[in-house]
Amino acid sequence: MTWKDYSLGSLLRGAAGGNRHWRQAWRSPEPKSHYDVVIIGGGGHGLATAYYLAKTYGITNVALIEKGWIGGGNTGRNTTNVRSDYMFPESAAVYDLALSLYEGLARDINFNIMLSQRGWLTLIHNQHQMEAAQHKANWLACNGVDGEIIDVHSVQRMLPLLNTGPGARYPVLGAFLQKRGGTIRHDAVAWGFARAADRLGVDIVQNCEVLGFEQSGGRITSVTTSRGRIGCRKIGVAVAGHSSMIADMAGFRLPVTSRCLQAMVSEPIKPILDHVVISPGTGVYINQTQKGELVMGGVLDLYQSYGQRGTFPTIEKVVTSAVEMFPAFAQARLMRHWAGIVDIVPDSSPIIGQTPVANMFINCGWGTGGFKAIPAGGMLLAHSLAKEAPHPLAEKFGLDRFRSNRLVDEGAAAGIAH
Amino acid sequence: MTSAKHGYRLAAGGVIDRQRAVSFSYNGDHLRGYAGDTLASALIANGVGVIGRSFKYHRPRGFYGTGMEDPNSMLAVRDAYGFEPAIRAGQVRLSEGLEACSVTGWPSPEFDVAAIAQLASNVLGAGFYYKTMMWPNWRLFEPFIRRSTGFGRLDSAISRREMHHRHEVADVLVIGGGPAGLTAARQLAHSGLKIVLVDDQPRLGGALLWEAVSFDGVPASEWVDRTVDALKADANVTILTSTMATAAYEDNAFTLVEQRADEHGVRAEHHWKLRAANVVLATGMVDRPLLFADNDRPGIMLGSSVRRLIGEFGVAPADRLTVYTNNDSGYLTAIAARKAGIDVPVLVDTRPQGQAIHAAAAEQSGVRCVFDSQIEGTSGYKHLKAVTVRGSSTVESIRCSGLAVSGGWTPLIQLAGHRGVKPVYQERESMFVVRAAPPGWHVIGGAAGSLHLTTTLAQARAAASAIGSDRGVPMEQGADVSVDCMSYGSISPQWIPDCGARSRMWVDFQNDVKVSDLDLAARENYVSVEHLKRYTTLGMGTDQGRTSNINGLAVMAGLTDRTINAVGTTTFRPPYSAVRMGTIANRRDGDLHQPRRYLPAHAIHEKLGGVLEDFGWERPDWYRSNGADRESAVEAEMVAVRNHVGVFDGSSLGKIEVTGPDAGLFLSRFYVSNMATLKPGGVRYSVMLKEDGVIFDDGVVACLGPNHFLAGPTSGNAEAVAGWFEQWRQTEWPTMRVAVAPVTANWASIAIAGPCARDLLARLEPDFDISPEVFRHMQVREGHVAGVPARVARVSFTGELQYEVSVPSRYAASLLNTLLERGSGLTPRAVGMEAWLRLRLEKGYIHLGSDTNGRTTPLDIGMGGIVAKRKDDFLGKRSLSLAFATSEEREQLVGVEAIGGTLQAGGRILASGHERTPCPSEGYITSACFSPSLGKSIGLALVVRGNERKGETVSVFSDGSIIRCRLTSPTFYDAENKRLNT
Amino acid sequence: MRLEAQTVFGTSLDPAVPGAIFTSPSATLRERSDIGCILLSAAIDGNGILDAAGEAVGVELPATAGAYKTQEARFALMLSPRSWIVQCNIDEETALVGRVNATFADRTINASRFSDYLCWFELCGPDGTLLLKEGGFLSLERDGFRVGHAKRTLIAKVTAVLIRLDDQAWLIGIERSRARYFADWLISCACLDR
Amino acid sequence: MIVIRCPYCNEQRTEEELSYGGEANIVRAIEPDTLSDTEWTDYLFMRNNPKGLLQEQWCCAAGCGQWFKIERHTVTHEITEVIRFDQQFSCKKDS
Repeated sequence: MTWKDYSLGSLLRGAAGGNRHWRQAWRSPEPKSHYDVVIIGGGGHGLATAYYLAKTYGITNVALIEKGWIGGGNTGRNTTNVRSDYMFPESAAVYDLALSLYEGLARDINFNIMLSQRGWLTLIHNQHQMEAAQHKANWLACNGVDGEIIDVHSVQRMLPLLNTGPGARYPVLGAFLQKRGGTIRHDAVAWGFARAADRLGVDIVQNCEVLGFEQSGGRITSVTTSRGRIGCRKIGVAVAGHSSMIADMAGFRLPVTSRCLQAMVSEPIKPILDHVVISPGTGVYINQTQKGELVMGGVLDLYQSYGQRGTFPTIEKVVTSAVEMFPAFAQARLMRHWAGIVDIVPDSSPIIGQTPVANMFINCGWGTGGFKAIPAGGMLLAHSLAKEAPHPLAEKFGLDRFRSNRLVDEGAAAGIAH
Repeated sequence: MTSAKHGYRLAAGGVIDRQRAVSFSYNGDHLRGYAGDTLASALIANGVGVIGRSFKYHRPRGFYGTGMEDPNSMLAVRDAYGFEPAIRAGQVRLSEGLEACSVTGWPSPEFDVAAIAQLASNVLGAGFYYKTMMWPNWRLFEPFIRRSTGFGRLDSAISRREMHHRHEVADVLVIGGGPAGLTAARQLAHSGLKIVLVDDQPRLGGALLWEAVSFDGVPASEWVDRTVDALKADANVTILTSTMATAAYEDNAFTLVEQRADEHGVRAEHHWKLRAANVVLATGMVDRPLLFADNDRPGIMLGSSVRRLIGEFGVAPADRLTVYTNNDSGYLTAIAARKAGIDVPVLVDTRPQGQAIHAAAAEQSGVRCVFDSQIEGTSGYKHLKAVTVRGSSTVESIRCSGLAVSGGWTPLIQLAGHRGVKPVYQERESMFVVRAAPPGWHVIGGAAGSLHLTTTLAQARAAASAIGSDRGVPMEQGADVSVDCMSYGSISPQWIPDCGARSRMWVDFQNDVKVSDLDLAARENYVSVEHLKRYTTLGMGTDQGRTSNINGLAVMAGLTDRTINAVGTTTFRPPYSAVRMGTIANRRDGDLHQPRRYLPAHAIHEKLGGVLEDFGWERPDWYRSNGADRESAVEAEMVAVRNHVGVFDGSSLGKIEVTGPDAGLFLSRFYVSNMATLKPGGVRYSVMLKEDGVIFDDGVVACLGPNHFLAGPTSGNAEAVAGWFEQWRQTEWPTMRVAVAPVTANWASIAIAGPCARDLLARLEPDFDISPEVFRHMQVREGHVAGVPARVARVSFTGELQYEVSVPSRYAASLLNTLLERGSGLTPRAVGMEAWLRLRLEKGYIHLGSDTNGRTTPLDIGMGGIVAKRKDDFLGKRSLSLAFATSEEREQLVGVEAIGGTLQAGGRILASGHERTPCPSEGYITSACFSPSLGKSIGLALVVRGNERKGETVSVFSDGSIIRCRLTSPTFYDAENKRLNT
Repeated sequence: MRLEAQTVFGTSLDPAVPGAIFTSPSATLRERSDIGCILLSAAIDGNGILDAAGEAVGVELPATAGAYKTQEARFALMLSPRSWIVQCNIDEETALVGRVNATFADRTINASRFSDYLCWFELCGPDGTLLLKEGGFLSLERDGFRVGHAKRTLIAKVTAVLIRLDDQAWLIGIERSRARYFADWLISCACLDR
Repeated sequence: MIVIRCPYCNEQRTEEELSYGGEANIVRAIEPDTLSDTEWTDYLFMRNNPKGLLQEQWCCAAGCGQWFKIERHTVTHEITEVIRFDQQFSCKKDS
């Protein structure tokens, strides 16, 4: 396809010409009065939905509307980790689809998302966790997803700075390793999908806030926005922490509460951590970016919030735990901490598909783990929008599961947070 | 090292102590400075010009500032107490023997081979990496990129700095000890209010330490001393110097980092959490750079930094200093330089002469001023050699070794930003200011954009008065002082110069972001301020955009025809200045990281060779005294229980007294079994559910007497269950006459189990009848054993005759000792967790959290009959009639026996007809062990439709291999319960 | 036969200073194993029964949080609107529990043995406040914790019952299993030179 | 750091001393058996999640152990009302 013009060759040509040949990565069109599909939310999931809607389902008369700037929500605030070591087959299928799509994404959308499959290590601190890890390894094998348990010596080789000594508050017996897990440059996912969707004809409309809906016969006929009224045949929603507000405007309720999830980085230091590590003992996860910053995250803040500002006790918990795990990190300096608003549902599994409004479809509930699922979330919501029926992989993730209590609770099954 | 045309020490001046020389080293060279120097001022005084290299193009970098705004001077620093892998030289106070090393440039900042990257600078423009390195795989390129990034290497040396936590409450927190903060604090002092004044420098005074100011005709330093003395005279005033207010949070909570230094370095760090009713933000402002071609050469420095170098440290940055400004504060720099004997060939003002209020003063001190002029370019690679000045009709080249620039001022309002304040751009002063301060805050002085000291002092007095009247305290009326100093005047910014190549104009010196990169970002539609920042990495370095942000977004505003307010700033995120992670972690390492909980008989377990593990409590997993290794010891412990008697410390088991007329009814609302019908002396096992129908906890409830129950939740849930009871009592059933009292730690519970358990109990001389026909299984007695108050429950987790003896915890050690010592002939053994869990597995009792998971209901573990019998309601019951609980896919608890091979917990049970993975699976082995009593490998499993599949043979996948197993009843041992009823 | 009682720190007391877990010029920490206590829990509201309960234990039960009532050798403080700790000599615990439970046969107020639930520390010395404040604010109000008052709060991640005996002396009740950790914490705060 | 003055013990408590109970005013039916699946699962799962004022319940966990209610803004985190559990909020919100 002609729009795939990012390459070393074009960089060299551009350099020779003063870099004046580069086009807009995506346009900023005025919204039209009517679209086949309006997607609300310019984060990773919304942008991926737009892209797959155009690419896979051939629907291109699409507007993606975003309150602020694309990728400005959780897509641009997360700790950039990806993995697919989920146990329930239905979860494994979704997250593994996401990881597989990520694996081919840079070339698919001609944008370097810097997928770095450096390996995801879940430390094992005690016998109970070891049994849980064994169960997980066995279950993943049944699901056809890679993952293995490595012993403490291998862990020490991979993480030479890890505190495995006698003074460690959390002893290390080994780790669960998913080699395909790793990190991705988060902004690149948003920008790459935006550019690709734009090139396929999708209108990306930023600074366009939803103010309400006009409904008729149980269907939404148009979206009232800060940039005017936009008519639509179908509507897709992918707004993570703000899902309840959209649902409110459309007249239904969701089992969602919005909470702050914090993340933080240190000042950049020379490479010292080559993998992504999570300690179930503390709930803290760490990786080191290409720029050398240590990126850390941990548990949710205590209370419901749309504040996008974290609270210090959580920072203290995360930093203290990171230093307990890696005593040398005491010397690194915390440079910045921030928060995103995540959409927490009772079983920490996504909600994808039909809402009580006939032509509105939703993708939410990813909680703390939405980034790693972006391509799959987009693909599955696009399918719902195109076919008005759930994608086979999304059947168990409908909103109706909260009526039968058939939850997909990975964390509960694992006995540890995920 | 280098010639004197670089920096040098002035013969006089500064507040350094010239009597106290301090020796230190830089990249192995031994240098000298003075007490009172920062590492930056000492290095400049020693003529160090190139301090590092930029990130992308490895351009030579010199000191651009003297404090934390400096994007360039990251160094590794070691003092007597600790090591900083990378810190700005301006943030380090010189100490004896300090060692500093470069962290950028290889082999040295002076000569860096990677500077060759500059040749490819057109290719390496903004975001170039998003457009390439996709084939075959980013992982191929990543290692090269990673190796080139980062400042400094962590080392493994343990810091000797002392760490403390401090928590404090104040009426007023004054942040900044300059003229504004000092004035506000001085006026609030002696009012009875508790005031905390913090300043990040070791010496109070702020800009008064270096600006030419006098108060009532005397030098500012005297006013500072007088003010500080007055503050110190008030016991309610706490002055924290070398203390950075690092972050502001809700409810006016702050974190502060206080450094306590001696002549050898930073000896201690105190991490403060401070909450204040009122806040005075008096953090001042910093100069910003001007954009022009080749504005990044070493030798170019912010004007305010030049004045500070001269005034505070007695250091000249160069012997021949050009000044470039778009506002009146540049004149202050020129005049200060002249006074210090520095040659100032020219002052270049972008504005017309009419605007320059200090032009005459500058010319009087011998400075030639040119107006309506710009610097078009500079020359010199590792050090500035000359600048080209373009006037309205002239172009001249000025030879100089230094260039002081002032492109306007940036108030330091980051802390307000932490609270969600959106700064507003004020056109007239060309700066972002706080319009709506957080509740209780007063922003004053430079932080409020004040450009004249008189205004600053008035703002400080007004803030103090407002706080005083707010709090209703008497306030000393501060005497008006007459201030003699030069105003910063006015500004007319010109963001993008109309001459010079944009690809040579640096906006971000650390990350090598140039105007041409912003051009490219604008062309590619990365025009939102956050996109701009992320795409170009503008302001994302360790300086967090202190010098680059405003210029960057002003340029973007120009490129996209928007106002600066429309572009907006990026959000200020805490901390204000990077904080060592070790400072935050402080002393919370090892055992202090998370409290450990110890059993009351801990010392005895240690004496017995107990291998302690953290099960929420430190509990013996097995005892070395029972065997050489875990397996043999565990087997010996199991055999002891099955054949004679074992002694197990179950003290961590929860104990909650539930009392009052409605206690039984209350408990029956939680448990699946009806506890209201329990008679005094009776004990009943059951499970409790959350409202979604999932098992939350299990355990026994004992009825100790009328209206008096003792609930026994699991060790791990003891506190959660007590909280759960209390929450329901308070929030849903406030009229029930019931009290909930968790008393777990008060009682030590030692279980004795085995055929000889009764004999062993008898040796404790209980003062009640323990004969089997009187004290039966599932009964409880209160009385005395071994002469102390005791509660004894006859319950069984092991399948054997078992008593759980509870005594006040102070007797735990003695009880355990007595049981093991008095048991002669009965050969009692101490039994650890592992043996205990295997014994119950043989019996088929569930272990909560192993054999149940977060989706297991009582219907899944064979308690459906009990649920069906309950007519009244209990928590979670309604959910058991939802589709999920009764569906065909439920996993139900069964036993499994290996047919050859060894079972392991976690093995997946494959769907029938499947023998290799990947394939569908239908459940898993929840617990497994080799049973010495049965001589085979057994386990429990949660299996889809398990109840109807007993007897079926299944394949279990575990650790890469498949073994065959038979599904059975969960009870492997003594199905008739003869043993526990003996 | 009678089992031997042992204090939490029974085996690790510093022999140099009898009863002290640590001592420095500015602070001393002791275990007060002589202090016993019982826990009163009321199943109903109402001040009427408070008087009766107070009579049974020999000290008035305070009706507000933070108040610390003393009467001869008995001390009472409110844990929650429906529960109180009554301090007594450890030998009196059994008798006090018996008296209350005899007074309230229907257990509208129940007395539980509580001497072994809490480990009581006594912290004395000019640095006492500083040491405690390493673990938390103690009070978010300026001068919010006066002499003669009690408070339940979080210190160094564990809940503590605190009584301010005088300017430089505190009684601190810590759940027994966490007492060793708590002492370790205070020692680590005190060991460093300020 | 959220700070709330507990209406029972009258102490100001930091969030570390408190536990969070989510939305207030969710009342359990006296006879859950009479509820439809929809009504019951509404009670179980559906929650108010406004961007604005939210009435919620907190517990003075490390203090006096009492549950109380507050009204709090979910963006600014400003607390507009704190009441004992058996009291009514002064102005009932619409949702």
